[in-house]
Amino acid sequence: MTATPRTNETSAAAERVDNAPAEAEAPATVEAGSAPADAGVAPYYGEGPDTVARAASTPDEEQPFLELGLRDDEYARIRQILGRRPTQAELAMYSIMWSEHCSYKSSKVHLRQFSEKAPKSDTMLAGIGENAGVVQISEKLAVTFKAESHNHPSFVEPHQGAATGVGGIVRDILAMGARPIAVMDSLRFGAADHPDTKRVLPGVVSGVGGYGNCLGLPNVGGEVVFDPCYQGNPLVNALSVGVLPVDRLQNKAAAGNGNVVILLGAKTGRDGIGGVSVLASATFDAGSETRRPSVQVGDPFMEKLLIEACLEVYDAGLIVGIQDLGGAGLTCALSETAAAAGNGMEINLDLVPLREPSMEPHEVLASESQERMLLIVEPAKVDAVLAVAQKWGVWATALGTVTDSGRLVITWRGETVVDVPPGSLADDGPVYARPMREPSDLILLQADRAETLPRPKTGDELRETVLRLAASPNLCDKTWVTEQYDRYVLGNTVLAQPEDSGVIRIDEESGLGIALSLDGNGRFARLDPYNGAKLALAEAYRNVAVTGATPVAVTDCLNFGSPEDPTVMWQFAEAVRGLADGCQELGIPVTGGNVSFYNQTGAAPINPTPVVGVLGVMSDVAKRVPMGFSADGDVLILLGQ
Amino acid sequence: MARVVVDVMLKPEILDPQGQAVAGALPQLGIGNVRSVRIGKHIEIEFDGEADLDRAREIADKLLANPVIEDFTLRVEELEEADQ
Amino acid sequence: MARVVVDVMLKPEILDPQGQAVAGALPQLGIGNVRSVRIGKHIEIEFDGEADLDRAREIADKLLANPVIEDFTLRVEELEEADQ
Amino acid sequence: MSMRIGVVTFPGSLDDRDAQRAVRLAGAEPVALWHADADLHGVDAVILPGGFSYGDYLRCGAIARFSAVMDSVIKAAGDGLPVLGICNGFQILCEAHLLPGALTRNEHLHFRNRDQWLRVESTSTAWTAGFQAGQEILIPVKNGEGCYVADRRTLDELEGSGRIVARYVRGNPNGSQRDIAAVRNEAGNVVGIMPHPEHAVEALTGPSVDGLGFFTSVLAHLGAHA
Ligand SMILES: Nc1ncnc2c1ncn2[C@@H]1O[C@H](COP(=O)(O)OP(=O)(O)O)[C@@H](O)[C@H]1O
Repeated sequence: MTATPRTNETSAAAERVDNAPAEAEAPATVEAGSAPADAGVAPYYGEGPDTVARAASTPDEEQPFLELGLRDDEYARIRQILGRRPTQAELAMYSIMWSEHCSYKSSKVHLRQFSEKAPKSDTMLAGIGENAGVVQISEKLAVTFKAESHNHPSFVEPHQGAATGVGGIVRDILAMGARPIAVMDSLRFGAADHPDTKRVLPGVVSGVGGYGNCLGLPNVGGEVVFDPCYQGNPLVNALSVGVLPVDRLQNKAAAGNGNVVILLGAKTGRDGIGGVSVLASATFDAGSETRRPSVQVGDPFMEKLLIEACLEVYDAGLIVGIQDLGGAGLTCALSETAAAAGNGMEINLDLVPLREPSMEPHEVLASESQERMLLIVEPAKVDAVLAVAQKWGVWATALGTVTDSGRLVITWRGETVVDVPPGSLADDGPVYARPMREPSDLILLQADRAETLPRPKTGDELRETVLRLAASPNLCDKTWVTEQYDRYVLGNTVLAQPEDSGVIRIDEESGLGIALSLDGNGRFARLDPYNGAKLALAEAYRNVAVTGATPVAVTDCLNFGSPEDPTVMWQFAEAVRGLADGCQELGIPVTGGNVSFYNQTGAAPINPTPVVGVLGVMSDVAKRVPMGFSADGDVLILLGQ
Repeated sequence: MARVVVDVMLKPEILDPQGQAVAGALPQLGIGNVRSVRIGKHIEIEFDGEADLDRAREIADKLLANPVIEDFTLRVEELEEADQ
Repeated sequence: MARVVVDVMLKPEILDPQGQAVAGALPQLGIGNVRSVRIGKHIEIEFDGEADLDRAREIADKLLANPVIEDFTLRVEELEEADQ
Repeated sequence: MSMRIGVVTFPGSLDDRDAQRAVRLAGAEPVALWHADADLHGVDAVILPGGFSYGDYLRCGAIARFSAVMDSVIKAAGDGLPVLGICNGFQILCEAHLLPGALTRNEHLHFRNRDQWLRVESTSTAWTAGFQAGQEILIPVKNGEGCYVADRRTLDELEGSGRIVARYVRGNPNGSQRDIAAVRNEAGNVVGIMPHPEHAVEALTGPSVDGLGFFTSVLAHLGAHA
């Protein structure tokens, strides 16, 4: 999930699928009825859903692909892949999966450097491309961590936007087989005294805190930065870290012909299907007004139950594959799991438990409802999985089966509305080498050097400067924020705020633990994105190192303006090159991260803001070095220039 | 002196985790015939003089409800009517 | 099908910091004629068949309100009446 | 034979494993109890841990109070079983009317997590007998709804009968009336406390090890009454 504008939607289909073997739901809610078959239905498309058969017979029907964010050539390619026009549901799925956010179409060519320049490592069990990077830290244990942005939603509805940002990154960690053990948050707002900051900041902080606290995850650090460039576009970057026994590592491949596809967790509603409403308005004359973009609302209690249920399922060895449902909902989970295994799937969309029975197939496929996971389960183990779900009070519904057809086939009310090669959605999206140009004002900015500023000359001036700095929003005490976060829960927090890094004990017996820091500096990156990215890396690396930990891995959240602006693209390319080079020099790999483009207000992009997280390992957390003076008479030594 | 009552509810399409949790707990109390529970806010604004519906609407709009996810209704209530 | 509405309010003698915070913010909006604001919960219970007032009272009594600090009122609402 | 202390897990309990760790560090055997299981498995005492049971959506502790295990806890508490409710557990004990009063939204309306000084005022409970009356201890507080309220008569009665177990000192983190941080029932076997003693049991992870006293106290109490 990120700040990129949402797109989406279409539908399609041909032929039918038959349905899923089993259906069970847990008693978490009272609202009855998981299958929408009994729904009072608004007429869809006049004569019914836009099926694959219909798409084949109406090749010239106009489709709102431009409104969904697809270009002419992208739409043409979809038609070529399918050999017909896409159905409405299919169009929705391509527009989602080929969006910047899901396909990384503008960033892919640059991000390759992270892998190319990464040092050889045999402790990296999963890297870029997985839900989160996984690093082995002892014979038996591994750690997984990742940062992600939820910028735009946090501007629209600060509390829920930030809350669901935390929820989303935690599910990524969970999907790797790990128990999430901590979160961090890096926040950027407009000017501290701007009236809208008063709306955004408290909401974001209560959202981050509310969700993390209710999940029982200690918050062990982060940043709060103010700069007018973030006024209309705050940055909410959340990091989560988890720990797993090495042999519990999960993957997302929907392997095994005949295996059952189970949706676990919350019901599906019209959350975050703003982009898709384009399709609604294209096909409905009346009533589409109520279908406007719907904010995603988080339910941390449901997520806590989901975590416990998943961990129990992992430990009992009940599943073949798992994927979290994030920004692109079922569309992404179904196509990625099938594509990762090179398999097909037959899914009966009628079985998805819905919050609103009147939802259309494209809405179900595009919904960003939170607190859901997709499981791939051998038929013999389905009952055991359903029993675990029942125990924890979360819904579990078999939606269909894995096939060897190589096609993702989705039916709705007995008709096939999607029939596509899953790889065309998940892996074969467009890739662009966008034009790049150094911003023309850069020379001027760089010429305006700090040396030209007046320096305090007298004791009074110096005193005044120090006081002004200490009181400035970017340097002042952050307790108002950090007090709203639980840093004690789980009982393994060794260092948290106000320390430079969070330090968490992993193994109570040996004292094995990890250190984490999350840092960025958009102002510096604006002046020099290459070195700005390196600087963020160096800061996080130093923060981890000074606790006594050995830095072992990097995650990042790359927050930039529009990639269609060549100067932004240049900033991005430079920052990626800087981060990749920095990691190469330090000898640690980037194991995962997130790109958030389109962070701008009108034509004005934010400062390029690469935020970098570094993970370190400590063999005995009792030896950690806290900051601050510990005893009278200690000697101060300044290292470096 | 009079009172304006504002009820603020999540829009129907927005997830209501509170209501869901309560609904889920009812079977434990032996109650099975409830289809759904939705939970919102009930706000009583007392004015110094007359009940001022326009002012109340302004307060609801700016402070009490979040228009992105919530709707509200307003009504004037006579003050004799005691609670409960 | 019908709905029972339960309004839960803090007892008058219990401090309501949320209501006070709203009341305290009103002068900033230029609103001076408000004497007090109290914030409680508005709960809508939908039953499978008829609105079951006795059940609703039982739910309110046991679960929705804490008698140590809260009072509640109940009423049946017809369902045609759409939200806001 | 070591004492067995049950720690209940409700859906949404978060500090249950921390409470188990504290029990272990105090020298007893932690026993995991499940909300849907009415069987207390013969434990010598019960801890209701912190967290957000059922999301704490309606009112903290309101739903958890109706779980199967609580029926047994309520009954056993009446028979003298030591019960400690921490944070959410305190809220559940109030909802179950094992303790008077209620916990409401913090006066400042925010969740607040800080290291908090308390003064132990009643040592005649199963959980605080090991402290000195008047002793000041430092343990973390973290809650959004920890503001203790009761009517004046109840408060006077609590005060008059020495049932205020601990008060906040050097600052009241949530607006609790009369700075109340912990109370007990008449018999002294049931204690509810808002701050988290289980987070102050190791020098490495807590602001102090003052919290350990609650868990060692109950062991001494059980030993004396065995
Ligand atoms: N949004 C946040 N979430 C969690 N912790 C934060 C956040 N912002 C700041 N902190 C923590 O507060 C402490 C002080 O932050 P800051 O003043 O930015 O210090 P520094 O400049 O040393 O990073 C640090 O421990 C930092 O991790």
